[in-house]
Amino acid sequence: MIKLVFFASLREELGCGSLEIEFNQPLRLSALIKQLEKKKGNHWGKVLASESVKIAINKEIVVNDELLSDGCEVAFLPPVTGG
Amino acid sequence: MIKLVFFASLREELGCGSLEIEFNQPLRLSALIKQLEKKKGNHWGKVLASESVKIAINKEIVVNDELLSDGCEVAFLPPVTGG
Amino acid sequence: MGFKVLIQTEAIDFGKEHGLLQDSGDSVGAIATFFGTVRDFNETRKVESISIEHYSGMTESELKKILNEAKARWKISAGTIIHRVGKLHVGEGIVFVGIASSHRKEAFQSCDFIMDYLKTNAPLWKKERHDGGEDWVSSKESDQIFARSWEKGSY
Amino acid sequence: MGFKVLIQTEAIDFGKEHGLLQDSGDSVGAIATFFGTVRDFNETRKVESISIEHYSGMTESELKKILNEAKARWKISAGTIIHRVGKLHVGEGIVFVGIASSHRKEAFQSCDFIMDYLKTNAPLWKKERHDGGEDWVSSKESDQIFARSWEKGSY
Repeated sequence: MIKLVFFASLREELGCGSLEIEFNQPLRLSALIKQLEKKKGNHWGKVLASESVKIAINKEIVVNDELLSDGCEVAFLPPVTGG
Repeated sequence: MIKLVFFASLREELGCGSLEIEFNQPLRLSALIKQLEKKKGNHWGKVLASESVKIAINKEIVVNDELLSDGCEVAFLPPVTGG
Repeated sequence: MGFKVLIQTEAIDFGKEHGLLQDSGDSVGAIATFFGTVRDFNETRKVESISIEHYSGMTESELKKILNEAKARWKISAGTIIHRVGKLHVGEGIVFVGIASSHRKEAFQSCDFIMDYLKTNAPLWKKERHDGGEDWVSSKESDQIFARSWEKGSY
Repeated sequence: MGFKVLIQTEAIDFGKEHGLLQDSGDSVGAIATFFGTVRDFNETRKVESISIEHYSGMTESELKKILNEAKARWKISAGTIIHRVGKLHVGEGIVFVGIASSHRKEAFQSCDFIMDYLKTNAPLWKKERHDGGEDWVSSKESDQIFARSWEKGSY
């Protein structure tokens, strides 16, 4: 199982705060996003692939096309605005 | 009358916090210091003419050899160390 | 005492937090603080209230990383970062950063640095309620520029 | 509210002063403060207590000038400078500077600026009591350098 979480404006744009997908075999982030696009529609692909969106795996920002493992949490973060 | 005030280390070095001198005629700062030196000794002249000493007339720092008027207050300030 | 990071819904007790920093050791001679509050305007819009969302767990770990980076760059004795989440009204405190050090420049710079990194790295999002409805706050390019100004060698 | 300068012998009520700055208007979004306290060492010497002397009247007018200069340079909503005089023990507050502004950089910079100018321009003198007796504190060359860093065009 891989847990996906979406925050703030992303959550509202996608109408989804979190979802779980079954883990069949190791896959890269880019493959995950393609899979979501196929399942949920073009809108998802466009939103999640936006340059301004950062991705965290297990609460650590990643910049490369990481390989995802079973049980990980993948978070999609719009530009932060705290402080 | 001209009021002279001495602060902090200067007060201790001179053994004097304040003193008043009679005002006879307009005089410049440099003349005042010479007058003090004559009256109180070389030590005063040396201490007051030190480059690190700042002078305020009526609580405003002056940098030139100002002309002193009757009733003014002349303050001799060692380097400040507040804050 | 030392270094702490808190995410909370309750108001920030400024006097208490400042007192803790002041009591953090006899070598403390300088305490610099920053307190961010909810303004009544943003860009050109009148703001009524804000609500703040965050990524629980990651926020805390990012703030700890920022505090550790400040410790690595400056000689500081104690440091506190507190960020509120949830609904806040105009005038209320959003964030508190306080640094205790022996010398003032270390305290000022590390506090300023922490705010710049917090603004660009901590997973927190503000939504504003105004008379026209609600909107997510946009991130500011200037904050990115401020954060980059702390790259090694540039200050 | 606005801008105030105080010289006092009593302890500085940090929470109260911060509260006043926070209440200084709905456009306030940033409050930066500096609090200087008595350290237990200076240079290499153990300090027991300090006493602070000042030039009554001139100190207040110099601090007002510094606050006015800060207002002229940055957009700030309110500002407070409080300096204690008399005898102070290790850990006690000496000076408080607090600035409220709409934006954080203005608040940080003006607070930093005020401390640098206060250190070099306000007629205040510290005497330290240590195990070997009492000595007037020497002024620091670094403070002169910090103050000069604010000359127009250099920041």
